[in-house]
Amino acid sequence: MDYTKQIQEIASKLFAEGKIDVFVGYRLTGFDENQVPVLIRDQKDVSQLVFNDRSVFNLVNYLKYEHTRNKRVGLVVKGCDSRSLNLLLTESQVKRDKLYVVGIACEGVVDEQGNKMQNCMECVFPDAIVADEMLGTPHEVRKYKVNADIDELASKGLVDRRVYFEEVFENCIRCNACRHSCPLCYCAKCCIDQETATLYNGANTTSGAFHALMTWSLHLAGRCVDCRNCEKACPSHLPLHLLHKWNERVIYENFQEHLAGVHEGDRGAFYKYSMQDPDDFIM
Amino acid sequence: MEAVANNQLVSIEKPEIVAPPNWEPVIIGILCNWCSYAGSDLTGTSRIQYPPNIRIIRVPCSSRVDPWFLIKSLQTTADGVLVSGCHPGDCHYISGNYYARRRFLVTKKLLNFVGFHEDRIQFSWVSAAEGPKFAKVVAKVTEDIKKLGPLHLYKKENFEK
Amino acid sequence: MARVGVFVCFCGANIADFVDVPKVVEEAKRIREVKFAIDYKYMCSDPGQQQIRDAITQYRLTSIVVAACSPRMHEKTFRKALSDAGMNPYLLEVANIREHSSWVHQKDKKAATEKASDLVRMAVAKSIANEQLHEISVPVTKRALVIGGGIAGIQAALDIADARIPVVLVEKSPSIGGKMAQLDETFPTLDCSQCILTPKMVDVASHPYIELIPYAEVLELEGFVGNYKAKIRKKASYVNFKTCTGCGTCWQKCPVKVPNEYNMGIDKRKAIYTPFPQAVPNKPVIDAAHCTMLTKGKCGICAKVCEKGSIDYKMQDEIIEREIGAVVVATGYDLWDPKPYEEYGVGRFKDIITSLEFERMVSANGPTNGVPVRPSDGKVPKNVVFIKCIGSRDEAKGIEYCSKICCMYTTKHTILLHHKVHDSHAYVFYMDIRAAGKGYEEFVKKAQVDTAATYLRGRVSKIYKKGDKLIVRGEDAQIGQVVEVVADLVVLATAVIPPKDNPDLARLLGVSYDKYGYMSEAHPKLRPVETAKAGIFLAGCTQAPKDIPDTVAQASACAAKVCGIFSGDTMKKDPMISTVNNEYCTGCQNCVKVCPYGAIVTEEVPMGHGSKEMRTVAKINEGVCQGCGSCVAVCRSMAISLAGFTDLQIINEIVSI
Amino acid sequence: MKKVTYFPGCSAHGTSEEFDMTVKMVMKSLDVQMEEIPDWNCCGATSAHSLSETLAYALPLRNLVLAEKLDNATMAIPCASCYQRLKVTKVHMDDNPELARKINSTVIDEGTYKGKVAVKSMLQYCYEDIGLEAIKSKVTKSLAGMKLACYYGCLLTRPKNITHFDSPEYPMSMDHIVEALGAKATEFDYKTECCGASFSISDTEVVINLSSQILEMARESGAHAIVVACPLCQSNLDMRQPDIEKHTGKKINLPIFYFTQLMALAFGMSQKDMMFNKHIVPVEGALANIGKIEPEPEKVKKPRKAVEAESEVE
Repeated sequence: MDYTKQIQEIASKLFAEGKIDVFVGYRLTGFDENQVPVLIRDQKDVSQLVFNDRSVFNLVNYLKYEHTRNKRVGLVVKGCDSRSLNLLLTESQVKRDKLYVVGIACEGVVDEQGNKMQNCMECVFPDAIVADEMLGTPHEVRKYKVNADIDELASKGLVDRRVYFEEVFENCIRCNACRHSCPLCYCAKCCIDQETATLYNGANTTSGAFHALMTWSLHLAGRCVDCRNCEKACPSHLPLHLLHKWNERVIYENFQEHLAGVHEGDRGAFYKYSMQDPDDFIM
Repeated sequence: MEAVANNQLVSIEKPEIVAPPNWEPVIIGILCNWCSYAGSDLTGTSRIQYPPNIRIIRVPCSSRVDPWFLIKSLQTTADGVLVSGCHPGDCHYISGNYYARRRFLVTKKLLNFVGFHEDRIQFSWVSAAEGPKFAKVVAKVTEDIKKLGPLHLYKKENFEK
Repeated sequence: MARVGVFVCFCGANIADFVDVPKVVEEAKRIREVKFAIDYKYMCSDPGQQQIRDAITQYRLTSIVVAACSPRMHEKTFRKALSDAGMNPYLLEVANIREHSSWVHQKDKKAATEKASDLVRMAVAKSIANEQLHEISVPVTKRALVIGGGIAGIQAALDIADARIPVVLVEKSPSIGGKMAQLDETFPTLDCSQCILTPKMVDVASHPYIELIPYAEVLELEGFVGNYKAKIRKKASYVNFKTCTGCGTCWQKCPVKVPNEYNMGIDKRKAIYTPFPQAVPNKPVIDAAHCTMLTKGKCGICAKVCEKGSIDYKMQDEIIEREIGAVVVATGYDLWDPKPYEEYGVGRFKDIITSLEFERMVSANGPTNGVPVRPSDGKVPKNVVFIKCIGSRDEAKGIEYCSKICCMYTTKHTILLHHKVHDSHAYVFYMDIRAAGKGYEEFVKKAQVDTAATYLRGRVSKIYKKGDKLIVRGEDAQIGQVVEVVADLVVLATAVIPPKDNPDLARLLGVSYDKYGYMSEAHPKLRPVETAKAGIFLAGCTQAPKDIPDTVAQASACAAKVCGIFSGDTMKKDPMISTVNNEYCTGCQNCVKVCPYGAIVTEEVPMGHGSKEMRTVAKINEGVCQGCGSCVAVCRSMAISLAGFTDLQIINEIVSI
Repeated sequence: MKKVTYFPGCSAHGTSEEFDMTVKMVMKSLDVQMEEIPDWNCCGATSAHSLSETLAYALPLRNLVLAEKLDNATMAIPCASCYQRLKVTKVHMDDNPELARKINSTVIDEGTYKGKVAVKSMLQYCYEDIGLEAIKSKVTKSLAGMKLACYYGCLLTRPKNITHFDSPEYPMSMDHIVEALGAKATEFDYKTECCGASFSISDTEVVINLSSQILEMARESGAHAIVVACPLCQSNLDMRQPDIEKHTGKKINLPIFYFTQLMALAFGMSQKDMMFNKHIVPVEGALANIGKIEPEPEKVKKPRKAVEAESEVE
């Protein structure tokens, strides 16, 4: 999977036609084969752009910052990224007519060690759902399946899970990198930082991390697209996807197989309801 | 789903701290104004007795209950939480409890996933006419939580009253 | 620093017997913010309230906690006490130590006392976060919209207009009158329907406070109680009502014949027509689907014969707008199509008719001049079988509910048959006779004696043809045998159903409706004429099947409700509603999606102070918001807060236990 | 060439041999290949479902499981009782997978039930899958002149939520088929009335009473014969006719045809193969009407203005 040339051509053409002000893509770090996001503002810089299976980050995140706000943006999205873009469109955070989206039919990306990312192996929508132009061969329809690690953890005892997560929350340093890297965390002021929430608990403690991460994962429940920007950003290497994937599984299995960002206009599982929703857990 | 998840998640939370003698759990009851709060008032006017551990908070509708309240409760004062609203279809605000129901399920499962026993958070539909049911629900929740013992998980110990 | 006053009530012995009240006061005094605490025998009594008033001024209290009975009981009383002392009434919190403590923990005084103390502490914590709130006043447009010009709409419009409030009455068909105009006589008094209805119709047309818009429909309703804006489409009538004198030359000369809806298609009307002779307004309209001038461009006779030149073939639909403050929905009912009753041969046998067809036949101004005839051969029937509950109470073929009026009108029909055809005999197959109402049972009894009709309790299983007669086979459950009746005519009492477009209208108005399509009232017993949407009321069969007296009563009730809304220039509203903090709002509009009342809209605000760049934020419409808090819980950025139940107030309660 | 799975049922090898025979002839001429279910068993009608629920489901289920091995989309059943049992079983099994598993376990040796074969009566198969046009195209000897009352009996179209075929009270599919053959279907109100077949042995008087009404109504409708699609209807109405005539003292003389017999007749096949000799009521009188076309009676002028949907110009 290498679309470097195509993407350079597309970006160059877009600049030449004056269709975009900025292009969000990937460039090499300069010291190894890994990549970092880059914002290209001029046609002469497009040669920096690359795209291959090391293009891991979800660039949709960059739509929430001032560099791109109210500008005409060209953007590369993989399948998972496009779902988060879909949610941003639905939640009126970006305007479709200001975007030029290069969609990728993604073959899966690899981590820094060169191993295929776990979320790519379980990916349900590898092809970009929102796109003006598609690169790559579209995939056949895949079926949702529960992650193996979720299954494993869920099948452990309650005490084991408690011990496991106690360690997770203990190791959280409340740096909020997860939040900053998440394309769907675009609030002007995060609720965790607001006075009401901090009044009784703002401290960097296990308890505070529990409170912050629980609230965060519930705000992403039914919306998280499993792009794993948060995990890549986390300096403590916390397995944050476990919380999201667990919620995703509960929601998928209980609420008419809901998956986040698949349909335009679908805000997430908490913003709709069905008469058939499970009721047996309520007395 | 219920069957699978429940099978996997059944295991007893072992109290690490043995409950001190005469320990009584604190249970927070968040009740919607139109059905469950009225139902709990009816329990009172009918003089139906139930365990005194529950502390009731009134909200307009079960849809007002942010999952965050439940997290906050468990993290600070409560050993268990009961949220109660109108029966499906009876919501005073037309559809509030349908939205709430979804959030409740996910919250319950998530807290269970990270190590809270299922019985720490319970939900019920109690109508304004179901005074006896409210007493039964409270008795059950209290009994469940007494069995589990005090909650210490993620408690903020130096909390200022 | 907050200064809270705590007032603990004995409630006679109700609280004091099971809760150690002085101890609760003592505990309350230990709370830092509590500057004053006292107990009293009856806090709700005037001396009790006086203590609160006195303490407020004496101790400069900033919020008040009353520990007594349920807030559902006396919250208003104590709020008034605060008000009287010059304090904002919403600074009150009630700790419910009676229903939630003394009455339910009567065996354990210690625990009950502890719990009461906790409840007081929670209330104190909450009250610290209480804010001064003020009743919201919403301006009111004093004009009512009545949708539907049947007897319900007519009555509501007249009652509202008589209170000197302007009314816009919108009717779908060319004339008001509705189903009642099709009836001959009405049960249980056998008043002539036309004689009691037409004067009211004329009143509507001539009332200075009523604007009658016939041949029109409501397209859109936006806004909220007191401030609605309705878009109404006036369908093209192709006749200039201003110049038309209603002389009738046009329809006499019109060559196109169309089945007459008013007479259930038994006879024909013309393509230019007034629905019936007493129509109001008594001006003709052109039926565009059938007029050959409009469909094929040939004819034009009506325009030629009209002396006033009122015919305008080029007329277009017109959309008008009216600002209104309240709506009465009175769209009436339809009748169920009995086609699924194939075992009766419905559709194959011409001599099976519906009750409304029978009603038109026996009506003095009907197509057969008041004499019932067999549609197959025009002969006057001698043996007539009436079958009740066609579609009603029939889960398999029709609907589950009882249509309520069929028992009575079938009884009426046996009388009318007896009057019109003296040597006739009526057979009535029935499931039950439901004659609950003033004079109803007496009416049925008298009819049974006078007409000597044969009442057979049981369902009809089959109707078949033998020669020119219909053989009706059914069960007579009282003798436990199958009976067969040789009938000349069979009359089916078909079920009452809501009009087909009721759900569409309900959605347009933002009103909920049930599985059948009837619009739903706010509460089945205590708010039977209101909908859950403030300012929209229901009259007549649009809510459920009803007879004329009930319909008129409900219409008048609607009028009273509308007049209530319009009693002042503004409306007062509880201030416990949501507000948006624009600074934090991201404009994701999840709140818009979950609001059950459509109370949330969006607005554009500058990006920052003085910025030209705009961004979208949510905006709550004060008049519509009912304060459920759905929006608050879905607002991830915590930009919305619900007055009286803010996050801070609830968290304060949680952490103070 | 169409293919269809065939479940003959026990009566096809006994009282209704002529039905079985003509079905095979007609299908062959319509270019439909019939594959009989190998090793089929009793459908369990009446006796099984009045005794044991499990047995009542298990017997038809075995047939359904066997039918799935043939790999045809549809199964056609001439006998209305067999059809009823198999269809009821299919619907209940499809609606309730739990029950299906339970019942399937009793006949698991034959395989697992998947629910992929549609169950249809022979009438339904002819009407829906073959179609009137195909039938019409094969007619070489029109039955014009013949007036027929189509009798469906109780089970072919009922209950509606099981059969999902035609109207439960006034079906018309067979009427359309005989009209496609050139004959005239009379307006017959008793087409779904009970013939009393289940009392055939235990209380003959009930049968005589009920069947006589059916026959009388058919006669009154002007029919020369009755057409049926069920072996029980046929045997009941045919066999009991002499008794009924004796009982009521009225001559009826209505032969009872299977609709496939008439199809075969109209398709120009030899009368010998149709086994008319097995009929109790002689058929010759009725068949003699073929070709005798009566002039249409003049329409009676309606005294009252009729209700018409379209507008008319005077």
